[in-house]
Amino acid sequence: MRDASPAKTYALHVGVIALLFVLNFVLPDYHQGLFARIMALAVFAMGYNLLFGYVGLLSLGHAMFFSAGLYGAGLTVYHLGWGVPEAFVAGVACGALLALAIGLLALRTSGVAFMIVTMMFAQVFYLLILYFAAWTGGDQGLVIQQASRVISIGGASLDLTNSTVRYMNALALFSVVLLITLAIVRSRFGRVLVAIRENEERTKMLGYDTVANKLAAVVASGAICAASGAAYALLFGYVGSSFASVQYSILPLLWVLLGGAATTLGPLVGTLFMYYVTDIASGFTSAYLLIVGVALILLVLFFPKGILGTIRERWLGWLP
Amino acid sequence: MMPLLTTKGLSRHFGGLRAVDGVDFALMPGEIRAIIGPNGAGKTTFVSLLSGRIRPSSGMIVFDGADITGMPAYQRVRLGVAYTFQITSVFANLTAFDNVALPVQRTLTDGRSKGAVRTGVMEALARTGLADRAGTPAGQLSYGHQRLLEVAMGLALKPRLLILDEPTQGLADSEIDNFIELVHEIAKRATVLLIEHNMPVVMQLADRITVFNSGRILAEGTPEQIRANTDVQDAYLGATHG
Amino acid sequence: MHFGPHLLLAALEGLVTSAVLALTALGLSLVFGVMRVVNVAHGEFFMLGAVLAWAISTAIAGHPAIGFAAALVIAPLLVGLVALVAERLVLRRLNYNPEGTIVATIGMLYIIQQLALTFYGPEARPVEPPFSYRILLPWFGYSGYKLSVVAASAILLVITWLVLTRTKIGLIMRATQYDRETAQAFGIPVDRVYAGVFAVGTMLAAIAAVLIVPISQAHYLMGQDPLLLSFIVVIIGGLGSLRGTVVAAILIGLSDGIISMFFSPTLAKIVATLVVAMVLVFRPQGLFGTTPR
Amino acid sequence: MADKNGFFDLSKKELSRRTALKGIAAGTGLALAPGFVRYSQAQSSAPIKIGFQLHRTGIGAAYGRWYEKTSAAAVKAINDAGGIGGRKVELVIEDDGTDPARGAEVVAKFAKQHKTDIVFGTLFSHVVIGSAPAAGENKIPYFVVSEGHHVASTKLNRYVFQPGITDVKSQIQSMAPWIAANAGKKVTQIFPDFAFGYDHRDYLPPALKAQGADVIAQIAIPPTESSFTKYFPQIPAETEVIYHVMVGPAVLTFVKELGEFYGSQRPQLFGFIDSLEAVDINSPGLEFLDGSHFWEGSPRYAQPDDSAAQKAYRAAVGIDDNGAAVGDPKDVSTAAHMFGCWETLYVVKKAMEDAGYKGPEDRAKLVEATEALKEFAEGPEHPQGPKSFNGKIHQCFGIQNISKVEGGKLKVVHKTKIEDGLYEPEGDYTTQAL
Repeated sequence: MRDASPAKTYALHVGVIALLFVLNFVLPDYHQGLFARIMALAVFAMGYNLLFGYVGLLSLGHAMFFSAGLYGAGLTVYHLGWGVPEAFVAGVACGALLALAIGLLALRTSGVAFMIVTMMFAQVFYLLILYFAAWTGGDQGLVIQQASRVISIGGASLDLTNSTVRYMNALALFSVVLLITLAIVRSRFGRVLVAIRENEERTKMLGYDTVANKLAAVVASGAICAASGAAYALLFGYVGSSFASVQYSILPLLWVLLGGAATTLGPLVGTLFMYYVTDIASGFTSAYLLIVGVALILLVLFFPKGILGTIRERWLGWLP
Repeated sequence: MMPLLTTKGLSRHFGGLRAVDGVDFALMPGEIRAIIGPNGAGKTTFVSLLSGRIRPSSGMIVFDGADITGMPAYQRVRLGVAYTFQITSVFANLTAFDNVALPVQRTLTDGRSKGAVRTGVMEALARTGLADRAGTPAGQLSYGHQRLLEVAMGLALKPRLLILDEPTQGLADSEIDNFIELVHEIAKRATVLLIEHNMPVVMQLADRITVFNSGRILAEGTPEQIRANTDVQDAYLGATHG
Repeated sequence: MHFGPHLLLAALEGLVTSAVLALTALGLSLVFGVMRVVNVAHGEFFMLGAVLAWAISTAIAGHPAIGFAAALVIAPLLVGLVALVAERLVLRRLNYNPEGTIVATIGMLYIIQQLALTFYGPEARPVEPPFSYRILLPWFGYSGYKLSVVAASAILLVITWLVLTRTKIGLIMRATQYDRETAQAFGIPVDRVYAGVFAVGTMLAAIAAVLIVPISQAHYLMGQDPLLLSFIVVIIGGLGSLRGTVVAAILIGLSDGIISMFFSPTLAKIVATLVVAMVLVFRPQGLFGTTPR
Repeated sequence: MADKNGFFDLSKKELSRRTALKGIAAGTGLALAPGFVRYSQAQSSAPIKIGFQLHRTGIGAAYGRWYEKTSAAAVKAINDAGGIGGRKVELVIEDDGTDPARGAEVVAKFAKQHKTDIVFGTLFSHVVIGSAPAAGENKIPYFVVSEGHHVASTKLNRYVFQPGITDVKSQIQSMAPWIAANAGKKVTQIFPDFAFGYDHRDYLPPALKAQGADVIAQIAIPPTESSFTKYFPQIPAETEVIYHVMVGPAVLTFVKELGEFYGSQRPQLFGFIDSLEAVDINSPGLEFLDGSHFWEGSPRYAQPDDSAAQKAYRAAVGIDDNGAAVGDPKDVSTAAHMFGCWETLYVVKKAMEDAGYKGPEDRAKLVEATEALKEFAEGPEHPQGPKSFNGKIHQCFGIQNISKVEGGKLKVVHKTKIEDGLYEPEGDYTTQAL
């Protein structure tokens, strides 16, 4: 039940953030870097989860929101020489605006048609990046020089290429988005979103404008995914069209399903799991895709609700 | 007194089938109205038109003096037209509490404190006798309780017109008695329009009865008038035995 | 080149694309229509068909036509067999849950792709066409084999249509598609229907792949494009509508060819994709689907 | 990102981080996982570790397989001759999946986990560009064998080098005189609609213009295309030469369809062998190419005038006179590019020995030593031919081959001079801080 254990819920989330904070000092160098990447991408997964997990809208086009953030931030730095904070805001704004436009169109459909429509809009976005290669660098992409990736506030400056600064920035973004997600999920808005997922017709008959609520969710989801993309560009210094390809629309779906759809921490768990399975498997064999494939099938057979979803179902019913 | 709801020439065709065919209908505030009629008479289609789930082919619906014919369903709900489904459609995976919280939070205009939602929800659950089931997922409630939850959700909308589509279907006799009491209770604050097959329930509850047949209104009157109406008897006998 | 011949050429090319697309999409449509399973690995079964066609046709000496004919029979059967195993081991255990099967078929996609890379290799390999007759038109030459692909695809589509509409098997499939529970109640072995549909669906993709492989080589990453295009065709055509699938395939194949006459190719793809997306937005049930009510 | 206050300014805390590391890492269960093995400081006798970023999967896998074979052969040859500065060389391989994001992760993994001395390898431009920031941030020299113009454009950073293969801008420029003089003056270009194609789109027209020839049409084809016939009507009728550079698995289709379209009455054809790397030139459908010309970095087929060094190189890598794997004539190599791996590893050897390289602390010295290189003489270490190296733009320039398809083989008919491919530097990496 919703209000049974707010203290426990908040303690868990703050605990996870604290653990990630401590990990910065504990993890070996390589894993520190990998975790920064994973946290940045887990934000992408969280944005996806908001729409897929809570509203039940399966999009196959979220790469466009991620790359809207990626290019929104990357190109303003590259071509206009903007600073990091402005560029980040520009990235998020691009994602939110794109999501608003796509939402208005795509929400006229539902189910499989929604999947395909979002996939096709994402494909258009991808092709546009290639078409405007003169500005975007096309498939080769662009490098954001280290000198451009410094935040200066007053006298202090933060060099995003420094591994600890990068980690902490990724963690800050991750924490903010995690807490926002948690707040949304526990809010009245979150309850309506879940109701739409469970039975949209019924929700309408309770007096809710479900289309407006879904649109709000699409925009929130798009903005969060764009935040992830913007952070990725600024933290790791590369923008390229491969991030807009259909593969990057499938990845967040995969991470969310693995971690557990409609769980706040599932996206992190799923991203972490997938990254480490790939990383470890590739250390043993060049055929690591095989291991990833088998792992996916075993997971879905034995943990159909994802890792956290299954844990919630079997043991910890209070997990948000 | 001005009617709460009127329809003029309301029609809905599905292909060649005239499910609702030129219905003129009026409902006075505070009354309990039952709609009866043989299967396929167009009762559910008619109330679906009223609630906005289906768009009319032609005709007009006026609620409280305003034309709501083209208004989307959710806005009608906000005006006070609540609809409970014939087939139970509570949110099975949500708790009874959350099911009721959805309508409660929407009608709350005062403050944003959680306490207000909680109070409203528990009140609605208490009125339907489900207070002790608040934490149970709706899908795990017994069928009768799910029907009651459905009513609780309708109540929580604080409707001015509550449309109940076969509310007693599948209820045990003891539950039906409670239900009749509940509807009387509701009627103190709202107008009730119910589709019902169970004639004893209709006779006990309804102030007036409207009889549908083949998409049209066949007769309308008090329970006594309807009981005495030969057309109604023919229609029922013809439809059920023919 | 003048407009007329250019248009003719674009149309011919479009027809070949359509022919292969129609078969592949039909397979996807059957699986989705009857089983409600989104088979993300559909493109990989297509690829498997092409790779097997290469293996079979190179293993058989003699005139290329013999090897090709063998491939046309054996490759789809092997693919169907693989699909049957996958259906039994994975999809059935998931009880065809829509989300679960998406993840599972993504897993299959990785597995099939990796196995192809390991055992077949990263190279693109050609299969010799059964015959190489070049049709000489006044303005340009055209591959006779390509036209035969269109014919073969048309014949296969007609056969599928006959099976679906005129036979008991078709009736059973349609009944299962319409309502799984009721079909079960009427004694239809739904399990076996599902297994059969999944196998046949992938076999259609495999046949399409064998037909195309003498034109465009077998490669372990060749499955992605047909997958995306098939999805689009299935949705545009309207779910479960054979006629819609074929018409949509022709529409998409032809438009792909003809739009490229007027725009730069990448822009053409952008325009074509947007148009199709807009059709879906404003007619979500597809061109031939009906609104469920 | 949202929180920009001093709280997260931990850049100065590196020291405490390391202390914490030593204290905690050993004690945690994490230390058991394979990735978490602690490496001790390299001793002088320990092998030099070269992180090999490889296209094992993804679209570049056909190239990757031969890059691996060539590099293994070069490392064996180097080790047999005593290694680098007396230390053995060891390749540590990670797959980049031909994906820029994974590429960057792999570079970080080499730098931080495998603790390799340098990173080496990879072909596809987007992977190189995507990985370059990681190399710069980790201050680890990154030697690529990509042939892209990205390194020489000076848009990457000081840690990225391409000393083993000529960049594409130079290649194109040095083809122009021969095309104008021998093939024809009216050229139609067909190229993929992405970066690799844009190099050809942008650099060929001025180069031809300088030779009195013209590009009369440019046809860009989307990378996802698998059928090409519909584009051929755009080729102007007066075309004398079709200049084609297609890459990816669809190239065979491209050539076959061009053949079906034109039959025997075709314009001259000039192509970059990139189209047909790892593909047997005698594959069904390619008969059409007979008599046409190709650019080759290093010739696929053994030539009558091959140097002893070239012969030794071919034997070491294990390719026969037809450029296929010894013992498997169907397994055709990527000969025109993979020599770059061999030569790059020898450049690394030379630079490390010049720098007196001891370990990762000498990486900056290695960068400077590499930048100081000027010329590579033809020989066992540079079997493809002599090269000059521009330390300011980190790019080498070598001779190019133009080969004619004759009787199912590629016969070299022209070798360019190094000077043909030189151009004005677009920048200077040496001004960047190390």
